[in-house]
Amino acid sequence: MSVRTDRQVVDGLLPSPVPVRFVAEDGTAVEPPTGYPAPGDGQLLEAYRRMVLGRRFDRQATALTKQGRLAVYPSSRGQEACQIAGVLALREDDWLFPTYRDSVALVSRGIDPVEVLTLLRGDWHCGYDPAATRVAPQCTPLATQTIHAVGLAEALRRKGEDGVVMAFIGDGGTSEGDFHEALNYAAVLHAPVVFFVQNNKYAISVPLARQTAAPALAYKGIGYGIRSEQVDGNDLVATLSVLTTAVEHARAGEGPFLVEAHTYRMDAHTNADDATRYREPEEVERWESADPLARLETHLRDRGLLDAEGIASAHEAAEEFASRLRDAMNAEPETDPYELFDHVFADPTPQLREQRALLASELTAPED
Amino acid sequence: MSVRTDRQVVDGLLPSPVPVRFVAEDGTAVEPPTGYPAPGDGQLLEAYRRMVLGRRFDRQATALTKQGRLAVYPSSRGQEACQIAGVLALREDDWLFPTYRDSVALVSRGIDPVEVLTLLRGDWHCGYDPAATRVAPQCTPLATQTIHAVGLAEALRRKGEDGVVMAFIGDGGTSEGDFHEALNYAAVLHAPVVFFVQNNKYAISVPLARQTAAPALAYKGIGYGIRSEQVDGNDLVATLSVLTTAVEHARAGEGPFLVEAHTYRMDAHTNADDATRYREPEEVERWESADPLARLETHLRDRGLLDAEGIASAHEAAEEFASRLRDAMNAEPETDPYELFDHVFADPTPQLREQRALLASELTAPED
Amino acid sequence: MTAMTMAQALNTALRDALREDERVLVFGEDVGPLGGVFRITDGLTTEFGENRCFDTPLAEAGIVGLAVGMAMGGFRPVVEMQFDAFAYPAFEQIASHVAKMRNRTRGRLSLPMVIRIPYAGGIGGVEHHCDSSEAYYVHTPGLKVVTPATPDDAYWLLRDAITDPDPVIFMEPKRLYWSKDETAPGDRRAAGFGRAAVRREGLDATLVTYGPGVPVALQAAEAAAGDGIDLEVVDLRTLVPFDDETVVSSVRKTGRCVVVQEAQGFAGVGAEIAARVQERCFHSLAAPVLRVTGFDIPYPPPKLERSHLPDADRILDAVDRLQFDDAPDVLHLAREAS
Amino acid sequence: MTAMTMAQALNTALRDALREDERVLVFGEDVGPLGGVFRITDGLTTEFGENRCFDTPLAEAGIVGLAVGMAMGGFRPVVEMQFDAFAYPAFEQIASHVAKMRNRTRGRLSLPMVIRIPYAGGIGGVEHHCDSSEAYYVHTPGLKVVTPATPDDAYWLLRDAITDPDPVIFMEPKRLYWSKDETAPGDRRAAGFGRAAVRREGLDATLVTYGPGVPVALQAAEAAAGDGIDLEVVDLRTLVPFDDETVVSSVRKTGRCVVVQEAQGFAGVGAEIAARVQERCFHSLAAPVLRVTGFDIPYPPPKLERSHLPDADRILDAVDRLQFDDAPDVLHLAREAS
Ligand SMILES: Cc1ncc(C[n+]2csc(CCOP(=O)(O)OP(=O)(O)O)c2C)c(N)n1
Ligand SMILES: Cc1ncc(C[n+]2csc(CCOP(=O)(O)OP(=O)(O)O)c2C)c(N)n1
Ligand SMILES: [Mg+2]
Ligand SMILES: [Mg+2]
Repeated sequence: MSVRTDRQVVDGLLPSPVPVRFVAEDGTAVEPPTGYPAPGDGQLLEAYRRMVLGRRFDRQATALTKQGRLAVYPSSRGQEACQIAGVLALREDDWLFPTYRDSVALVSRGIDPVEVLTLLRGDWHCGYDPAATRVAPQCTPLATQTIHAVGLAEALRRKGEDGVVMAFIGDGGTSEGDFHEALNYAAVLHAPVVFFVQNNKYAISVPLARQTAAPALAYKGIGYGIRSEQVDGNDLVATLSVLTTAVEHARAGEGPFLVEAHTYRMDAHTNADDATRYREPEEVERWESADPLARLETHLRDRGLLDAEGIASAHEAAEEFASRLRDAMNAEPETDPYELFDHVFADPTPQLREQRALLASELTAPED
Repeated sequence: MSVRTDRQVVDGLLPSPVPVRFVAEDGTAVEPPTGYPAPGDGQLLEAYRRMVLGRRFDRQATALTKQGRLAVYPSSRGQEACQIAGVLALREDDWLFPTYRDSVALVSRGIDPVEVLTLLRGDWHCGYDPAATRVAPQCTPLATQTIHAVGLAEALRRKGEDGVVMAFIGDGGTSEGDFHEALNYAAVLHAPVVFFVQNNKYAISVPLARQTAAPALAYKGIGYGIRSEQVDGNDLVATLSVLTTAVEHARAGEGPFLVEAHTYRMDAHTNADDATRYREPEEVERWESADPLARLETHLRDRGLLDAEGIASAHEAAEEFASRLRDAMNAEPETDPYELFDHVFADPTPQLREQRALLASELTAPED
Repeated sequence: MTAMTMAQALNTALRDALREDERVLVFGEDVGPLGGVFRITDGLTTEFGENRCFDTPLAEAGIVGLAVGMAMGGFRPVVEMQFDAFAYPAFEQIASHVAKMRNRTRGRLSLPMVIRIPYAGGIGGVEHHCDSSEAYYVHTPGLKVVTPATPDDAYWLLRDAITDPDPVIFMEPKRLYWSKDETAPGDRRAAGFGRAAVRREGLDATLVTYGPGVPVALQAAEAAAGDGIDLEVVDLRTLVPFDDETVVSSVRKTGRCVVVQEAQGFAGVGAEIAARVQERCFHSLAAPVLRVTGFDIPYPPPKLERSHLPDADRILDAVDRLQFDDAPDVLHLAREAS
Repeated sequence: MTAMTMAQALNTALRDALREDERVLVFGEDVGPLGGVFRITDGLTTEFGENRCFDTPLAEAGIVGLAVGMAMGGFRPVVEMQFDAFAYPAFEQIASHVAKMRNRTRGRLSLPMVIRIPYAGGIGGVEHHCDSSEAYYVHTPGLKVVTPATPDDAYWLLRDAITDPDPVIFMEPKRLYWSKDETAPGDRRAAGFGRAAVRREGLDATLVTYGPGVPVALQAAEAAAGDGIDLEVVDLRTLVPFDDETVVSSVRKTGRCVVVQEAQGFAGVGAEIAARVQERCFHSLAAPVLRVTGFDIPYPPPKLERSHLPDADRILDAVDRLQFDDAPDVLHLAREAS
């Protein structure tokens, strides 16, 4: 008749009181957390190269908006540890459900950067093939992708595959009802999905304190029976470690996992946003000193894993990547107006065929 | 840059591991919980009389469905401790946001039972005056009322009134996105609202285990920074004590409070439902032995607060109430079809006036 | 050939689809052991197991969003919204994802899923239980919208909806759940999507309708026949795609048209039909296309729904105003005077 | 009289309303310090304080539901949905509560609240940022739906929406935010709800439109004038209530009508207009009422929106088909052949 909640169960679901960390702001190692294995050196080096490339890509994309080559671009500068750790924690046959801010993750996943930028360039579709890349289209309606991720995870589970799904979401997005429904469905279905919250402290202009009164977003997990953790999202080592643990947990059939990464959006919401309207430059400066890329670099150098040559070659590769991207983006994308009618349904309805004919009559009409 | 969550803060938000109780199933007092004051004897006697009356009302309403006097009735038999404690914890100038299942609470709040049953009788409106009674219309779209409750609480706070709002919701309703948004808004706004979950173990046919994997629903509070508690919802003394504490907390400006009461829906979802399709009679029988009314009666008798005479007079009052209700419900309610057009807007649009004229032409047309 | 109610036909369609294609799944609120509040999924969990037909937590955006993910993952979900108004929480999922996924991915992802929605009134339901919400869906590009009026159509249209490569909003007129006719599941008879059915042939005017309007229109046609007026009744069956051909050829023949729709009239499906018919048949029309609809009010309570619902009398009144005698339209004059 | 953009006019209207009535509150996503993504609430938090203009957590059902509760508690909330498609999460709150509260309480509770929705396209927005969603709201009984096409109307219609005793869906055509005209806030000029405006008088045909369609229709009318065709342009201003009178008297005068609407056509507001016009003006019409609308496709991307949006040419093509010469309609013939 009555319930009793086991203190042990409860403690197993709650996050650590302090975000998990391996490396301090200055790059020095801290006392390693229990329960989270340190990633291998090779993986860390790989992560470093990807972060360098990701940041370069991000800067390039921002530059492309200034040249009118992109309609809009939401930068993730400062969030590279999250973007790269998310991708590195997954196998190739795992799925990723990104938001509009996760272009760096997609590039790191190996998707052609021009494809990644298709939508932001002014085309109507996501650019890449979601089925082939196992990456859902970047999602704008906030939090809606989290429940799709649960559905896909459940589909994998039912097909007997051991794939895992990772759903990215921002701090603001956690306030939407769909996030709640997704967490609950995942827990009840025991679906192999990892919810990865990049808490970058702002939802456009709205600071975290106006978004939630929770001790931390990771405390939401227990309300669904989902194991949860919070991590220093500017510490690549920690983020990779925790996400890897979360993915393994899900893959082992132990159910969903919620990870909150504390990070910061260094740039404005998008190139069209003016961040000076809602935050102080001092705050941004403070976060500069917590830069995830510099931190990892120092850490790897200190540990003797990286030298000037390694750094230079990472940057060279990034420059090359950026220059190829620039070239590719200089060509105007081809868009065919008639294709507007092609993908509404598998076969256009008679009504759409009529409308296509109307457009054709307009486009082929002699100018008068 | 980093956050640290205080263990004390966390513990202050988590519910007790075992539902709060004052009285065991057999009516004997248990070791009183700390932090929750025992209600006064007078209040307990008042609660007893209301529970007797509430149950009688509920039975009468169910009977009225069989006679075709009510279109449908969702019984709350077995949940009387919750229904009555919710009302007793509130002042008259506090607000209550009920669901379709909370008719007993409304009757106990002093609303004319015929008004309470207006909608269920087949009329289109809620029957009573929400502004005068400070009771929102009984709400069917699940969880939607919880966010209205936050808005009203916020309105009270802004007007400098010290009123509190109590929002009722069922276990199933907690899965809806609106519940999540309501909890979050309440916490961020620090609104004086108490969320009262009557966890009666079923959402129509869906048992709790298919609804949530949380240790208990009360564990949802911490994810919003809301203080939470779980209580034995068939123990009137405990439910009243916890709800009173919650209401005082909100009234004192300490923000929202979430209470989960563990109870059981003894009857089917409504008279139209067939509960044998999804639950075993043994389960229902087990809960019969946890009956909240019998428990309180035994408890009050044991404590010498109630004797046979007191019991008889409570039942007499209830019988009288039921018989008046029967009589009142025998009269066909008057419904005026033209009124359909009166309350869509303060002033009907020209289109509605036209449609009213069309209806008039139909209703006044000679039969052919 | 067996006599089946629409509810039985739908149940049989689900059963046959589950049997024939293991990718088909049924889920929603109370669709499992209870069999749904209308018993459309009765017995499916018993026959196919909890894995194929199951209850979800109570959240409609969740149900639809889960279906999106499962369809992306290769399944063919058939989900139930318990009542029309309880599909509204899923509106964003439907409008921004279900309707758009194929387009957003340039055809690389399709969502073969069905959202079943019991809709409309006439069953004495309390508030929020009798909305007619089809217009919201037909106005959303990327959704097919289907609504059967007979058990036979219920069976075949649902089977077709489940095999369709695109998402289908399947609107079930709940007061017809218990209507019966002879139907032969398994023995292909009903036409596919995009084909309207002429339920009754007539020469004097065309009644265009769908779903719950069909039996009412037929009733009106029977009554009119007694007065010597021969009405044709067209049942649209699928609202998207729309069968202009059948509607237009009927109205060209009869020269007059009344659109019958239970939903509130303003900007409803009937407005679209009236607009299309006059666009395409203007020179054949002897009178304006008239609409007979519910009023622009929240769906009324049991005691008053009869005043709201289009019935045979209201249809016949409209037919009377089709200017068979070339006199000016009396109601229009009255309207202008008011 | 000052030259103001529509954005400034809306901002001024909010400012004046906040100043005049302390029950007025403004809230939503990013409407505080940022001033909204379109800067419509610019400076309001600074001037009136966080108590009167504030940011909410990110949840649209929450915003609307909070407004419902605050309106029940005596306030007059004016909330912003950041973009059209981001109002969909609030659809249940809007359809089941905002629209119905007065009715559900037999007139005892009213909800004087305004939901501002920037809508439609033409600004090069990416997916989900350019939906035209007005038809969903006009079809929902209990909602007034308003959409200005000029700064002056923007100011006065918003002021009227805020003082209206009933909930108003206030649709702001976002590409007109930066259009300018002379306006004189404070000096009553614009008509109230339910009155359409004849923006241009003409004799040959009537263009009926609203919101983003208005400048396009005016442009078409100017072009047609060059060809000797004199078009009247009616701006509906409020969709609910609807001004039949102005529309009908215009069409009775001109005998021809084209409805212009940016939204996808099927079952849109234009369908309602076409249906009403032919119902009421049948004997005055020399040609069918034609519709010029967006296509029935998800709103296209920046690079292709020009192909989708009704422009002056598309309107003029329709005007050409109004059978001024009594020849059969070529496009209809083509359609039938296809
Ligand atoms: C349902 C919905 N509402 C509003 C928006 C508009 N919008 C786009 S991004 C954004 C802020 C999101 O913040 P957060 O989730 O923290 O992610 P971040 O942008 O910081 O990565 C808003 C309000 C949207 N895309 N979807
Ligand atoms: C949004 C919505 N979806 C579905 C329904 C149909 N429905 C009515 S009651 C109910 C079960 C609710 O269960 P719970 O919240 O536990 O409350 P209880 O009935 O047990 O008191 C359902 C599914 C509804 N009213 N609203
Ligand atoms: Mg953020
Ligand atoms: Mg329940």
